Amino acid sequence: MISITSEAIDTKEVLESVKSDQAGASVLFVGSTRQFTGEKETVRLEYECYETMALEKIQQLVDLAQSKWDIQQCSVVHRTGLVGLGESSIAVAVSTGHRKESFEAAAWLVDELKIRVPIWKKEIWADGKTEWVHPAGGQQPKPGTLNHSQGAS
Amino acid sequence: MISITSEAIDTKEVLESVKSDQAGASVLFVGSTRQFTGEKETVRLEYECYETMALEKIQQLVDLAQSKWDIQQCSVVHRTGLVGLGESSIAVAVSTGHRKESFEAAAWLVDELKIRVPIWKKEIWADGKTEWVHPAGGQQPKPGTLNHSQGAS
Amino acid sequence: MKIQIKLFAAAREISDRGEIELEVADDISVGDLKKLVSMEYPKMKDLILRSAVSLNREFSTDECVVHVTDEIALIPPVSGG
Amino acid sequence: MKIQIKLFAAAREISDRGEIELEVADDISVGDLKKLVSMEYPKMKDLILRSAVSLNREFSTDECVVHVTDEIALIPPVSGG
Repeated sequence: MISITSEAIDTKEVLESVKSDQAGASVLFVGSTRQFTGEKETVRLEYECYETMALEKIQQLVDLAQSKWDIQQCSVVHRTGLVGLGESSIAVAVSTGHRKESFEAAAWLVDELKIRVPIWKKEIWADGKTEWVHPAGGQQPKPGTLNHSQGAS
Repeated sequence: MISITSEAIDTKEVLESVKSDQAGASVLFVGSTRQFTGEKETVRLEYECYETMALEKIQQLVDLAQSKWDIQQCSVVHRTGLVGLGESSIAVAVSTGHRKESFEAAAWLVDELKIRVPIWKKEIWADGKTEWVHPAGGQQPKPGTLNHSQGAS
Repeated sequence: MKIQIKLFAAAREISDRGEIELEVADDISVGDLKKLVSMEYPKMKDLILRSAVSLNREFSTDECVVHVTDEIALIPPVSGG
Repeated sequence: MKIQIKLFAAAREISDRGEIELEVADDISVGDLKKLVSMEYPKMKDLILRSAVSLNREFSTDECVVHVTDEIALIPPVSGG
């Protein structure tokens, strides 16, 4: 299951989508709106995405994860629009034969998604200000970098 | 939430039990009955535990995890009795401010539980044979080893 | 040739539009295109310096050549998750 | 003194009981207790060699002294999860 949705994410459905009798381990990661970043208070987040490209990039990440680990099933769901405190913006689920692979693959997918997938977050602070998050010094994706030689190092 | 139950584990409830507005990340690990171990086919597992000691040991692991990582909430649920193919025997959920800690703490809790908590698994194979799993060469817990100097290395 | 460039996030807000149209030389490079957009939209200059350009939903480098049929987007540093 | 030892998993199945009762010397060590159980229940010997003993739900070492009021259990290598 790969999807981008403006609806609330059904994390139970995401976990169930990776169910397999061949899996001994499943890991579900959920990212949600955190109230405080240091002293600054967030009241909600807003996500925007370049949907067609984002879906293609997520699919490439899932394909690559499946070539790196022995994965039974793998799902990535990202929400767009306003995401209130405590609500989920992303859910990633991976099932594998053994637990080490589930933890590694799920963590890798989230790490890579945060670098390579055209989705942006706007902080809506408690003081009424807003701020698009465009990380400085962040790795800027280059063509051809999405290959087997890098990533899980 | 720490519990040992003979009922099916409600993984959604376990995930919800770690919900917090101060958490940006939650990781849910689910261990389930895998059909094949190499060539050998499992039809179900049976878990037995020394319940009072197991609950105390799990609580110690949770306390230690909370001293090692900045954890918002932490839950561990283990099932006992017969666990059919694809059904869950364990669910561990951790919520933290940032994702690295959630992945690390959840993986550590599962690793440690498999070494330090008096719960045992019996394989019920497709050929009708059964086998208690008592890992050879496994680390045998010693008093005082459950402390800050070891574990997450 | 006439091209459209999709804009997102801060780039969209700064320019107040989701897509801009530009008249550019045939076979313009991505690097030159970024310079051109920076001149036309000086408020976006700092962000463009830190942004990538996608051609047909793949990240490009400054040396890539832009074709009139390409789907073009400015991709500021991403922050999903 | 008379003590009870809880048995689990393969130990419980081998002995066909969840708890055994033994008459042992006062202040017996855990190491000596394991030897005694191995002699009384020779079928458990191999498993006992690989097992721990818990006293009041804490893992012990062979040097620990067993008291009559202790809650005692034989803990074969665990396999939860």
